[in-house]
Amino acid sequence: MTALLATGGWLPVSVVLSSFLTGIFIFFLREEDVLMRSLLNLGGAVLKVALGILLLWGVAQGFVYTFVLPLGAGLDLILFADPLALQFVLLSAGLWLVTTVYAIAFLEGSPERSRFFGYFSLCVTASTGIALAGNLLTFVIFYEFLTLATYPLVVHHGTREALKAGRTYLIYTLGGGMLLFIGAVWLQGLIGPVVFGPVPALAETDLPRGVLIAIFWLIAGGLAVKAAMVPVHGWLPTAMVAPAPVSALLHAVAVVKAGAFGLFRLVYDVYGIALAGAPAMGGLLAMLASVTIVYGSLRAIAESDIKKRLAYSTVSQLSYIALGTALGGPLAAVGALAHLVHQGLMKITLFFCAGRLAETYDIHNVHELAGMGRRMPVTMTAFTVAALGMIGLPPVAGFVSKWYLALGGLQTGNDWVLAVLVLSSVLNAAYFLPPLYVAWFTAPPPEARLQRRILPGWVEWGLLVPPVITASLALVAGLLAALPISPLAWAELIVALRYFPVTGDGP
Amino acid sequence: MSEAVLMLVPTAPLLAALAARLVPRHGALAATVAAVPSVALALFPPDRALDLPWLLLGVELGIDALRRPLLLLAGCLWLLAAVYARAYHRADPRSRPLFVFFSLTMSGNLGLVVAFDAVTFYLSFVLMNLSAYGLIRHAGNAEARRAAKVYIVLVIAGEGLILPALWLGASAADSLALADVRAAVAAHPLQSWIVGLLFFGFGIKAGALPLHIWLPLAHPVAPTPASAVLSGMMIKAGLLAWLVFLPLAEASLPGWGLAWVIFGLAAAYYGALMGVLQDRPKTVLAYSSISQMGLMTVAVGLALAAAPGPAHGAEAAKAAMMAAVVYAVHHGFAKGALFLGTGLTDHTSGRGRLVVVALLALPALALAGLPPTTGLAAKAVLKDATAVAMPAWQNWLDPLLALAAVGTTLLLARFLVVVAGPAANSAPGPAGFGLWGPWLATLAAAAGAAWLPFVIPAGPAAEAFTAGSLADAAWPVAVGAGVALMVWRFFLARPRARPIVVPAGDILVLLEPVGRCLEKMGRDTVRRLGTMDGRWAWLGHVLLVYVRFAEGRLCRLERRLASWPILVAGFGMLLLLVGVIAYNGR
Amino acid sequence: MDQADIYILAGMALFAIALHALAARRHLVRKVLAINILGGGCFLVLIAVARRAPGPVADPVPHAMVLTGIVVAVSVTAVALILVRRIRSATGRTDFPEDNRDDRV
Amino acid sequence: MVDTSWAAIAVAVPLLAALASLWPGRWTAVAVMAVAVPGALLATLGVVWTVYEIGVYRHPVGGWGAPLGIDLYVDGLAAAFLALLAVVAGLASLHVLADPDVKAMPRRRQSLFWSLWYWVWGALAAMFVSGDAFNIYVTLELATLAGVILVSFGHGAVALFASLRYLLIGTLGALSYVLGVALLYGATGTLDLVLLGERLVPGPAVVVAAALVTVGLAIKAALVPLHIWLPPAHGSAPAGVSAILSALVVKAGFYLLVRYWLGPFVSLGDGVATALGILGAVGVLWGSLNAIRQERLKLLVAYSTVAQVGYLFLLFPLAAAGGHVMAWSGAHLLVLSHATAKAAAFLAAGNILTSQGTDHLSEIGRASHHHRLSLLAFGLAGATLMGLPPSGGFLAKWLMVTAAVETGQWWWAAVLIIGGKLAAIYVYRVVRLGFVTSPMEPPGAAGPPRPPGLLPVPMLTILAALGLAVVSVGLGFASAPPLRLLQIGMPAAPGIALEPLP
Repeated sequence: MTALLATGGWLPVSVVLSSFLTGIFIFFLREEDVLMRSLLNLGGAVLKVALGILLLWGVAQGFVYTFVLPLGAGLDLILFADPLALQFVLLSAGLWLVTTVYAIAFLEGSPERSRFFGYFSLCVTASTGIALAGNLLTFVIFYEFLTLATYPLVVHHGTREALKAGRTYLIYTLGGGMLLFIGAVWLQGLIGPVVFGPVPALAETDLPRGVLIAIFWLIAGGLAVKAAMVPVHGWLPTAMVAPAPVSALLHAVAVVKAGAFGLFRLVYDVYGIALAGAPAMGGLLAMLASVTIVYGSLRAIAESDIKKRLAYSTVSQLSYIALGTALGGPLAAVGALAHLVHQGLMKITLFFCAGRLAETYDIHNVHELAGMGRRMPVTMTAFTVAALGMIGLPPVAGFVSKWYLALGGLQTGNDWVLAVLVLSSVLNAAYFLPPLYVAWFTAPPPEARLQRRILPGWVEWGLLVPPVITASLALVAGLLAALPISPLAWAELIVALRYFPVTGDGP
Repeated sequence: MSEAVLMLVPTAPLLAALAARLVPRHGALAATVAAVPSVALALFPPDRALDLPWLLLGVELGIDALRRPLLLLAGCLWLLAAVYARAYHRADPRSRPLFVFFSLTMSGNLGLVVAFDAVTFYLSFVLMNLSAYGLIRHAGNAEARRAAKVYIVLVIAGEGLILPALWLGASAADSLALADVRAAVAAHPLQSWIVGLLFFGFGIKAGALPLHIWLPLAHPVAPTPASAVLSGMMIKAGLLAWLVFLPLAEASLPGWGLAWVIFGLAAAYYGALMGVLQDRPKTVLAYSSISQMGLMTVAVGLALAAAPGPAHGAEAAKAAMMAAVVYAVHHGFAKGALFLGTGLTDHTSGRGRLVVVALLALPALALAGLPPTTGLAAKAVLKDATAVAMPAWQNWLDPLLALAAVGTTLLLARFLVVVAGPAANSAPGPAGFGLWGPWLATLAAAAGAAWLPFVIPAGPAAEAFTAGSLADAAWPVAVGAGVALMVWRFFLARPRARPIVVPAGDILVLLEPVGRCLEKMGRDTVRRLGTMDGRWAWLGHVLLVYVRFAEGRLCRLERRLASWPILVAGFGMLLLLVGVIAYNGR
Repeated sequence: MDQADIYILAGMALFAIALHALAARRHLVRKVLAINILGGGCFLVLIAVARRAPGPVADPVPHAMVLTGIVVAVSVTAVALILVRRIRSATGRTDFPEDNRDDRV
Repeated sequence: MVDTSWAAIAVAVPLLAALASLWPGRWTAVAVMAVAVPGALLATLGVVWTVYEIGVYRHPVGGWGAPLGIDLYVDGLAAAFLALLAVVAGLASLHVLADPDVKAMPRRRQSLFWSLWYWVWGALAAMFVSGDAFNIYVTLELATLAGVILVSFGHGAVALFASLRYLLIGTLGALSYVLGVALLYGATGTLDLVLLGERLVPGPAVVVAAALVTVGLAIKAALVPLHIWLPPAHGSAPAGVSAILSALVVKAGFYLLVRYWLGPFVSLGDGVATALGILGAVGVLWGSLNAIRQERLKLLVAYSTVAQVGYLFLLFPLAAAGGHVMAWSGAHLLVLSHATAKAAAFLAAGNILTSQGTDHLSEIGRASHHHRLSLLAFGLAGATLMGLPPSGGFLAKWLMVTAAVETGQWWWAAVLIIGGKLAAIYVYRVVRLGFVTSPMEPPGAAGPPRPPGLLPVPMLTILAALGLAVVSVGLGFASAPPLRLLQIGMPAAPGIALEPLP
């Protein structure tokens, strides 16, 4: 076993391929092959999680996994597993598994499911690829691949509105991809291959400062699009026309996190915090993130459509990660990375619940939630846990990351961060408490006005279990944050490697 | 391993909440059982703190001299309130959510008492605050909704103030232990900010003056057992928070101490004044709580200001802190008894009601400080604390405190009058042992608990009974009673006399329009923000028109390129171009 | 300037004239003819180039090229004429739509 | 000693197949294909292997040797183009074999079609391995001639006009080229490209010759503004024909320009390289803008070719400025990936056209479900056209932009990037159709029935399109072998050390 684990790069590759091959197979399945498709889906998802855990175990044993595919002309496609990559891999893979269960139930009986699940698998392939990318080129490849694989999911319904949203999505993300591309090629043209590793690629550079700043903002600008930072956040709320599992996994986790994850790589692994912490780079980015946090919250208050509100909440919450990354300092970085996981768990729960509400009672608006606490207590409990976590209340995970971000802000002398966090918490409360209030404290409308859709039993379970699992995880991640296996502890490990590098090989 | 039982203090009520959700019939029973560990631990405290480094960011629970009396108070009150609630809510169709919220609130309330670290304290505080929303909102009528709304807005505002203070403290301390945080605050460059944030943030819970507005609204609408714990123990959470977060006994802050004292005295007088002008018993009691909390605020102020000096400062501050705690215990039990009794008046009539009112006079007098009640002892302790902590203030503070006692007497006289008056609502049913039993137990506890050696040290307890202090304590009561009698006799007893009544929440009436206006403005702003994306649509249109125009040109040009003369001309031009360039370049 | 140069220039002039015809003449057959003249110009140049070889004998390689070129030109002309006929029979037209201002497709 | 005759076989196989195809009958077509396609692939593999083994080499056909006989000149570039030809033409042959339009022709026309088909193939193969300026002319003209007739197999008078226009303009280009070659021969006395480079003394005649050669080849490569013959011809030809015309025949013009301008004409300076780059850049913008406004799918794809060819011309200024290895690798990887992608796009468009009888974009959306796989193929090809990863187009653009950055000529990078975005617009216009919920077919779990008025599309045609699309995307990952191949015999720019071959 150990010998098997020690062998090179097959493991990261198979992590990526496990969903890719599944996706390709699924494309060719006929629409009515439900069982086969579901088995493939779940099998791929379970396999991916298993491989991810294997990878985790191997890395914990001190093995280094690197897969290099030379592309010629000095370019390489590199997949490697460092702790940071693993965190994102396990997040994507784990949530993919849960979302797959949910999606199978959610899309029961709807058309074009083979197409849907095919692209769904490709999306996760892309996000694990992003996670495992070992150099900038590989990152760019998978980053753009993600755009392509997501578009079909956004326009899945094929309605005029969906197509319009898809167009908006493409305009933003391809624009962002263009910036990223320019920045990446420029940088690579100047300093050669940019490999992610313990030492930042630009650690010892003599490039002119203006060029460094320009490249930083090109790349960060490209990443900010997917991370939905103001003013390039516009695609995210419109993309909410996609089916709920898509909103849940992609717009809460995979796509947006790809941007946030990329920002972390950029700041820590390409520029190095010593360089990227400059006011013109990290400082400005932190400001931008702060503006986004507040602006997203304000917009969320204005939306009464549940999914849109959640979308703007994502806009706001995502920038916590960007903020923590940009602030520099170990505590802020820990907060950012912990939030990467925590926000994923909480937001996916919220979207799961929103999807279930829409599917069962055709509820799309906050005002329609009346009495739902009594009718769907479990769903609403999960929703409540996640929403409270979003506000940043203990013991849900969101509190932990917010706590570290605040301490990180103080640690780096950016006391204004406290004001941003407090303001955002209050605004979060302002848009998350009303739905909770309506659901738990108001009477439901008469039965006649609210028809519960009759769904097959397994569909009900399929829609119910995933949010319960993710909500529990969000709770546990907060409750047991001090345990060495928590997302927080893992984030601390990742940050420790960057701030207090140990000599010797292997993490 | 006895300290492991500490874990049960917050978790037993959580399990009770779960039980109340699953087995609604036994919600009250579960809540009762859940309070038992706290009472037991208060009586037989473990000698070590419980360290749970794996939980949250590292949890530490424990009981010290400061917390033990409060834990006793909290445990007893919650226990008795739960027993009381069992009978009180027997016929309530919405008892299931009530007991869920009841138990959750209990968990938070008890948890924060035993919390030794900042995160656990904050977690419990939040849990208590949010769950109490369900208690206040329970009746579901317009009044309850209004009270709950005011409450939750203030709670959220409070969180916003507390969090940065915690962050600043924890960041400076590099530790979450409350002791470290306190030490860090004592030496923090932003100390004024932190102390200010703490004052207002926790002041909301403690009913400090301009932030008290939710209390008179919330207490009357909450179910009686909930009001009892709300007033008896939950508002003490704010006090405890001050005691554990402020750098008491670590640094001397006379300025802030004075502010605390002034705010406290103001609350004491203002609460009495506004309370007298109320006409509902529970509202009067709420104002009484505000007034009494004012006195405890004074004690905190004394601790904060305690003159520095080798060894002396710390001791002085500790004395003042203990004074606040003793007062809290005394007030908690008395107020609990008052609330529960008030609830009982709704369920009794005739003779039974008379008995209730008569018995209610006992805790009322205790609050006023009449000998030989716990009130006397509490006031004596407070006075001693003044002498030890800030001798310089003694000559003006003592008379002012005595004057406050006059106000308290007046207020409680008003309460007795109001509660003896016609019942507000028709009695839902006769009160059985289910209500009487816990109430009488509360009365007994109010009379006895404060005398426990770990609450009031033997010294002050004995001292309270010296002749001088007896007289000191008695005259304000007498004066108050006299004034009350006079007012009643010469003013209110006349036919067609109408007492002046101030609406509950006093300045809230003024604030509410402002709040509504702000809310509307906020909504409008946010809505405008929502339509802002549309503002850019014209740009898109202009672009579109331009693109169409350009497309027209494009089509024409491409068609022209396709004609033969132009093609051949292009061929020739290109030949020329390449030729010339190559000729120059060779 | 020797004789060969004159031939070369003449060939190029022929090329230019044919170009003009290709542009200016609308009838399809005329365009085909223009292409043929274009080819003629090229061949003339090639022959002239052959003449410039040192020694008494002309360079045979350009001759071979001209021969090949003629074959190609014949094929092109044949195919072009077939296409012209088919256009005629399909549409009744003998010019390109883009050359006819009245009925552009 | 490695046998060097594979190159001759690679040329001979399609030419023999062209002859054999003249025997009419469907079985002839199948049988010829069964032999010719694997044969050509095998021969190409042989060529590639030989180049890997011994590097650049010459093969004297029939043992005569230059200057009397014909020498085949094979370097990495030629081998790569041969391989491209074999893959694209091979897969396109599958498409043609199953194409209902071709099957509907009378038997004799079918056999003529097949014969011409292999004729184009053979002519191109001969051109790629030709080291002789005049042979190039002959093969160029043969390919054009056969292509013209194949275009005329398309529907209606538009196809006839298009093919005649293609013939006339193409011949103008070829004759311009041959005139240039005549002058070159006059100046140097040789037709061999390598010797030509050695003997070339820049003078007025050489300059005129270079101009004639360049512009003549630019016509073949559809460089703006000499591109106007291309869209109607490619837009109206049968799908398979459009595919090889766009993928290969147009590239032939570019291939020869590379041979000349990175070969004998280097001594004429960088100016022309820059001019070619500028024209290429104009072509990128012009072609893309025109593609965006097309209403017919095949015309859209055709204009996209105009745009994509424009990218290739950026090689000249980039290589001239010293970004040699990167630009060379990038441009030729772009050739490979664009050729496969464009062929896939045309085959997909052809499938849609065959099935629905129209390729108007507004109509396609109404039966999108029916065209799902074709649109998928188009989408994959589109990724390459846009230059999005993971596709060969992406890597190619990455290399070319790197070359631009390294040589400090950011404006060429801007062209590449803006072109990519414009490509995204026109590709998007098509791809979105695949997701329209179509009113013609009610969605259902059991799969919608074929809407009335749609002809079935043979699976083979779809697979051919998909296969080409997958190759074009796969080039993004498997780019190392072709790039290594391309660098064998790469003309060295002054002062640039070549990467050592492993």
